Amino acid sequence: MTEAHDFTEHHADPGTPLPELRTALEAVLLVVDEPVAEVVLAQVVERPTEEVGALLREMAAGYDTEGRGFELRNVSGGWRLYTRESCAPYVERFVRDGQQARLTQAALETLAVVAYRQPVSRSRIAGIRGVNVDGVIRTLVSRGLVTEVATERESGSILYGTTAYFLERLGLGTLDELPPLSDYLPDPYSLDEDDVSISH
Amino acid sequence: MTEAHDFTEHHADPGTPLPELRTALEAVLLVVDEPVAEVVLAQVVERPTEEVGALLREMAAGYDTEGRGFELRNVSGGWRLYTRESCAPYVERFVRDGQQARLTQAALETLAVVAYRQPVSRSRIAGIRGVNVDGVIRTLVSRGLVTEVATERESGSILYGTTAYFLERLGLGTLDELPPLSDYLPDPYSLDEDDVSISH
Amino acid sequence: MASRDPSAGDEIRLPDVEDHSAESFHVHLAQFEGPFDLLLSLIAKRQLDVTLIALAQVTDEFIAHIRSRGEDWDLDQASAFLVVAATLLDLKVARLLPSGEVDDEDDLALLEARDLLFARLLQYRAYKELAAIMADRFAREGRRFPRAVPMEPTFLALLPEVLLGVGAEQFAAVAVRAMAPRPEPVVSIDHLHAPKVSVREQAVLLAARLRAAGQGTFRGLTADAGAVLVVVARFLALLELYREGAVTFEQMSPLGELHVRWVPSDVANAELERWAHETGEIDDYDAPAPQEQP
Repeated sequence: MTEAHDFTEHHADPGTPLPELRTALEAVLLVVDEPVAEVVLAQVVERPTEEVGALLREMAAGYDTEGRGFELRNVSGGWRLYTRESCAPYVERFVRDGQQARLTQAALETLAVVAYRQPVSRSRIAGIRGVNVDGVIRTLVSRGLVTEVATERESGSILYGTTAYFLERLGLGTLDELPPLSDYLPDPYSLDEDDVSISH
Repeated sequence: MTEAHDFTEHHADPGTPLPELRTALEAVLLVVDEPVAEVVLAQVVERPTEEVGALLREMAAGYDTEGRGFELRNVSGGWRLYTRESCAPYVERFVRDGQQARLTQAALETLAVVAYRQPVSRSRIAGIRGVNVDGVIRTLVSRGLVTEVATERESGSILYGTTAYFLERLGLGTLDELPPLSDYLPDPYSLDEDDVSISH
Repeated sequence: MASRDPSAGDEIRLPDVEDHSAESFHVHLAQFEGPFDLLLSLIAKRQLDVTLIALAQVTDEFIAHIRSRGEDWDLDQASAFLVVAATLLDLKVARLLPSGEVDDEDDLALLEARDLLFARLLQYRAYKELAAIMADRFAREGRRFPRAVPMEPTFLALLPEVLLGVGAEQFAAVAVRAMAPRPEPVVSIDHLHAPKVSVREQAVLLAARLRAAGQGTFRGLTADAGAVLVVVARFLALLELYREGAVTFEQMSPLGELHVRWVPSDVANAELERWAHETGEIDDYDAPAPQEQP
């Protein structure tokens, strides 16, 4: 890859050859967010489980001998990429110093929706916010502000709610102490989108 | 050029040798969840920004030639790992809600005007587009592609510009990587664009 | 891209390129046949003279095109066409104005207006092309997925304490804002609230006046019009009357006074009689009715 992106370059047409099995597996492993069973990976790349399993073990060994910054580990029946143990000092420093202490506006707004609508599914939040919220929910969960509280009976969707840590950060004892929304709704007769959207 | 960062030798416990710079960077890149600026990475590994930048470009090129399942890309002012484009058919089976809703033609054209004319007011965009753009601007703002960046001193009009998310969605490092507007205007008219837009 | 064939005079040879999806709007003219977009780019590149194009025909074809799509017509396409057609019309008007010698400041202003219109057309065209590049870019980038996975448990504890940055009261205000119904994008119709003006009604009215007076000037016939739209309707009405053979025009100098003379004609009278009896008929020239977004 060159530094400057070639803007006029055309995107891959359907005729683009499919990647090698190893390349495809590596791509899928980059986006999985929990250990994935061999059989699932085999289904995704449409190859026999044994072949995929053998290749995964080979890839894991390769990463070790090449001295990659990541390791491919088979944990509790599934495969996932982890940072290499020897790199921990750098990763720790990045996590401690490089991560924002303050929530982004998008994260704060999503947190507000969860707080007032809990228990609530991701798709419902996405509907209210008008954007995909997967990444933001992940951040809120990893920051300990939001947690999975239940599973919707019919759809099987995970429902989210706020944590005790959230209440602590907001300086509240219980959820009942959240200020009622009605106090903050604009007068229905003066309801104007500008009133709603201008917070500052 | 800024001063080189103070390069302190490793201070980890003597038992574990520190990894190579490349390995360390690879590990940190595995945990970032938004594009990370070169300078931040340089601070984490305690090396000069130039050295880190050069190595990142080298690593990105290496991933391409090795046919890795991931790409290292410099977008929106920072570096982040992405799945390789050719692997999309496999990755898409794994990513929920991966597809973003498509923008309408009107939204795309308005976005193009904002991108090239920013900071720009709604009335100026409307002048160029020949139609009222209020609804379209609202859509672009709610999608996080466009944001209010300033207020015009004299008129009090809100001025709009594109966001970091816009750059990331387009896979651009900076706005300078947009193709020059002058390439799309015949010569005599590219000289003074400002004259052109005062149509009313 | 089309290039001009020197042997073809004003005919434009159209190489069969670009994506001609069935959806796109094609025009069929004496000088040009092909997609409207291509027509536009030829005019923008000065490879085709806008004064040679019968814009009325282009408009008729566009209306037919929209009608053929039934309920399924494309608002984006229709509004884009209106913008471009209006600019082309302005441009054509400016191009048809005399340009021999620049005598006074008015002429100079007209020439500048012409250049501005032309520049505006080019600019519109440029952003359209850039939008297409962006769409392509969005599509391609959509095939790359960023690494975005939860932090490894070993590092979770290292994350800095979260700063919400707001108190409970402000948090409620954030919630209200986050959950406020987002306004659906609608096409503004504020500029379309002009009253409907029927060209045929105006024709009947003008015919009555001209029949009584024998002749008149355009200035005089529109003196009581009130709105620009009525002036336009009366101008179109006069063209209709001219087509029916009911009037003749005389203009001594370019941009000079336009004299209209009544020509008694049984055929025209019969037609006018018919128009007078049509009530509430919507004519193609009427102001567009407010259009809700589908």
